[in-house]
Amino acid sequence: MLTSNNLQLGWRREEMAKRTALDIPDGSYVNLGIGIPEMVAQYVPEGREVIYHTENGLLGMGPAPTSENSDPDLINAGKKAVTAIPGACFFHHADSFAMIRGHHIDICVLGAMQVSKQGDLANWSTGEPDDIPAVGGAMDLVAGIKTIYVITQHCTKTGDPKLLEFCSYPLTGKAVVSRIYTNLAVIDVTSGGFKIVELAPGISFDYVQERTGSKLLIDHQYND
Amino acid sequence: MLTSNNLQLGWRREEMAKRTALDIPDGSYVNLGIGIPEMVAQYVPEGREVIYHTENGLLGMGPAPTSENSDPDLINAGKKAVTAIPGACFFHHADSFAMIRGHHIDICVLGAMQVSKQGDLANWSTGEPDDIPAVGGAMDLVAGIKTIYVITQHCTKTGDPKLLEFCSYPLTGKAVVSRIYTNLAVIDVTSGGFKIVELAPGISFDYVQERTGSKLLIDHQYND
Amino acid sequence: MIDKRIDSLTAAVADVFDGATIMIGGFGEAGSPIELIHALIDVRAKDLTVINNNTGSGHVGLAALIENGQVSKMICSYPRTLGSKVFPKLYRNGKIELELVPQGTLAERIRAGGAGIPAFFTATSVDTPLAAGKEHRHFNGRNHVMEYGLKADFALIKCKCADRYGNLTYNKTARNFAPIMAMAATKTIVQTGTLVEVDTIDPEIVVTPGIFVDRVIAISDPVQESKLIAEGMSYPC
Amino acid sequence: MIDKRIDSLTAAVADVFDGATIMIGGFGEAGSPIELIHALIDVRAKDLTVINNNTGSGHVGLAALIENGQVSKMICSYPRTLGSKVFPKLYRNGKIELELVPQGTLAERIRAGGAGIPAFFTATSVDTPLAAGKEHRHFNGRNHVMEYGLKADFALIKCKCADRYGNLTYNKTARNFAPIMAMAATKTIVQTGTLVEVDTIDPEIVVTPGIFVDRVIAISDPVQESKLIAEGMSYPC
Repeated sequence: MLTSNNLQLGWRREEMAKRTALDIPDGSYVNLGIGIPEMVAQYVPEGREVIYHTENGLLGMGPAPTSENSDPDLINAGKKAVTAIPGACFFHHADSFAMIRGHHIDICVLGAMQVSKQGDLANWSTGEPDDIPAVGGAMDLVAGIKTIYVITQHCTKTGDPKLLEFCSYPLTGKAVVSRIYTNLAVIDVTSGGFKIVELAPGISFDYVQERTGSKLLIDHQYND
Repeated sequence: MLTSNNLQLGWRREEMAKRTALDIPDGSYVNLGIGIPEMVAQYVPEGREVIYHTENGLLGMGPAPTSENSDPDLINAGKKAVTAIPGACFFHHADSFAMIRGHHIDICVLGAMQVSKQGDLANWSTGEPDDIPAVGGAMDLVAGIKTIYVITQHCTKTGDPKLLEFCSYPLTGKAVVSRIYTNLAVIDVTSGGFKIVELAPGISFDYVQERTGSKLLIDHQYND
Repeated sequence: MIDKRIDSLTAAVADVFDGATIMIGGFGEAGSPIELIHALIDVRAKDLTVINNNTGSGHVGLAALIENGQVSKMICSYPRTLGSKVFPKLYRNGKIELELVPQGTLAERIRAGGAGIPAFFTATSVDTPLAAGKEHRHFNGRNHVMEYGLKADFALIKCKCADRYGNLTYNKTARNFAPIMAMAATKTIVQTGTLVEVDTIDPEIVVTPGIFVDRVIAISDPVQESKLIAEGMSYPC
Repeated sequence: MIDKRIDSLTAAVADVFDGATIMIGGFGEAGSPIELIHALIDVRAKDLTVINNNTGSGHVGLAALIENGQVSKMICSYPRTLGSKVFPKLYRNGKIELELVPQGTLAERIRAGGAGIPAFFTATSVDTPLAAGKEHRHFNGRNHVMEYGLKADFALIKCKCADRYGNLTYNKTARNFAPIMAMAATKTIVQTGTLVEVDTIDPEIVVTPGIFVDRVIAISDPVQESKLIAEGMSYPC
């Protein structure tokens, strides 16, 4: 067990969100999960237009409102107040999940409790006997959206790795994650396992490997 | 074979429609098929409000328009120009057939080629080799709507009975018809077979029986 | 004449019987028909199966209905919202049953129930514990589970504007489950912010056609769940 | 920037490939995207499978596409409309394939295709020749057949009003199949009566959200099929 799991090392939450936003192409339809994923919307690079879907029934979700224009009937999937951009539209839940299940959303960014080297995701339940299971739309999102990005701290609060050979928690979906953005690195899920495509400033391959529960590969640009 | 099949005997088309309209309760949601069934809307008794559904996407269908207010985008399932009443609404085909399949429409009035004594309906194809099969919404209507009324001439143009022991044409649905309104009588489909509940003025039981391909029962009010 | 307007909350829900299955609209407090839920507490129907995305917050609305011991089973996707205290306690004590359904599968099951589709296949939940015991089948090389249409005896929903035919429009994301629940229930009971004349709502913008609605009651100034919770309110008080 | 507007009819359909499956909106002439269909005749894609409720009338629009030998298979519910002359002749001569689908099943199959549902069960067509060879199954004591979701490579549809995001509204019963076809096609190509700025359409009344739309072309004064037929027109003339 590692003695230090300083979360200030590597990227901060905002930087993780910003790094993720770089990988979202102009014109994408994107669903953002609760937590750090929500912050991605603030960092879309200049010149790109991205449309955000929130599964409770809005396409064209805008930023949080000021207190005057807040409406308890206008919220996102995390039940936080949001706004609607010009060109937005509202629809009911079956139509909203038709967008998800029917492969119409391009990218989904989610949080994670665990990710396995084959891209299995666990983010809804610890499976503990007294856990109140709550799944929300997570299983629909990973089953229906082709590109699933995960943003997560590299380790748990107690310093345990979240990137593993196999998930020990109940799965949200099997082989669904494409890329993981942690505070330490950007990591692709490949047929050979986890592969580092970018390291956070000041973070070494070995440092990340020590905090990862599966062998890491590295993109050739870091390989010398 | 009967030598005379004078269609002027018994009820005229308008009278058949009018008689049918008597059996549609206040507040019903009704789908009317093409032909004589369409005429039923004109004869709703005073004091009753009935809402008409046309499966191409309108609830609250009104009468035919005058030539000035006709719109080629406002038509019924028979592709004829119609109007929309105040309180009408438009919707797409999947929602429209959800109303049908989900048992939300109370009554459907259809035409028939043949009806069997157990209520089987044939109204979409003669099954002849050179027939172009065309079913439209007929099978959805009979499968999804509990009360199916049929309005039809009692016999074909060549004098053959349309009410039979078994349909010889391909079925639209099995055991779906509740009541039949012909030019000669109102006939219920019962567990014992066809049962006359009303005879057209001047028409005798025997006259109808001679033109029917299955044994007729009679309601006790005519039975003495 | 077709007139679905009703003017007593208690009368609106008076025929909800013990053991009924009830769909309740809303996603969190957005779209929650809180006055109708409180009326249901007043009429005391019990042993209810309730279908809602969540399990309510604080001690008002759906949480109060559960706390009042009227609900024996919840069918939902996310039973532990922030501020959800009532359900977790009862669940841990084995006092309430839970059928956990992924949110999109829940929506599609309700829509199927309303559209006369008894069952359908979806890839959602395959390879997870929520697919356990379900029939699996491959289509286009991918595994799917069979899910059943979901119906209810009653739906309680909230809308923005209604007419006497029961045509409805909604406000923003408060629409959520209401249109599909209206389709899937034998009796659909609606609380509306405004009641308008029958020729007021443009036929092009009706979201829920009146055919799916049975009763409409105007609640022009509904209470706001989060405000009640912030004030520490409970129902019945 | 998201801008789905396009200004050439030919460019709008240029990538329709031989052998493609194409959904074409419309119920009779209401909602028929006749300018897009004529553009498809111009670009000469062939061996097409076309999904439409009917088979066109006269010698324009869909009937002309069929008459021009570009369609090898029709999936529809009612191939013999009044005025439908082209299809019956080809069908009787074995020159075109027909998959006859009940209208509601057709609509639901398209909706399922768009919603990611590979298959569902319906009671429609049970005990009829159209259920022959289909998998049957009892639910709630009633027999049902299994039907498959239907997708397409392209959808050609017509709407009343559109913006550059592809948000659409329709005119009256011209809506018919368009919203579900837009969902079920890989590329959805729309002809619209009006193109408006992105903040013009009220978010509450959008019928087809832009996510389902790929290209929008303004045809402000579309020809009317029945008028062309009355004038004895044919395409290409």
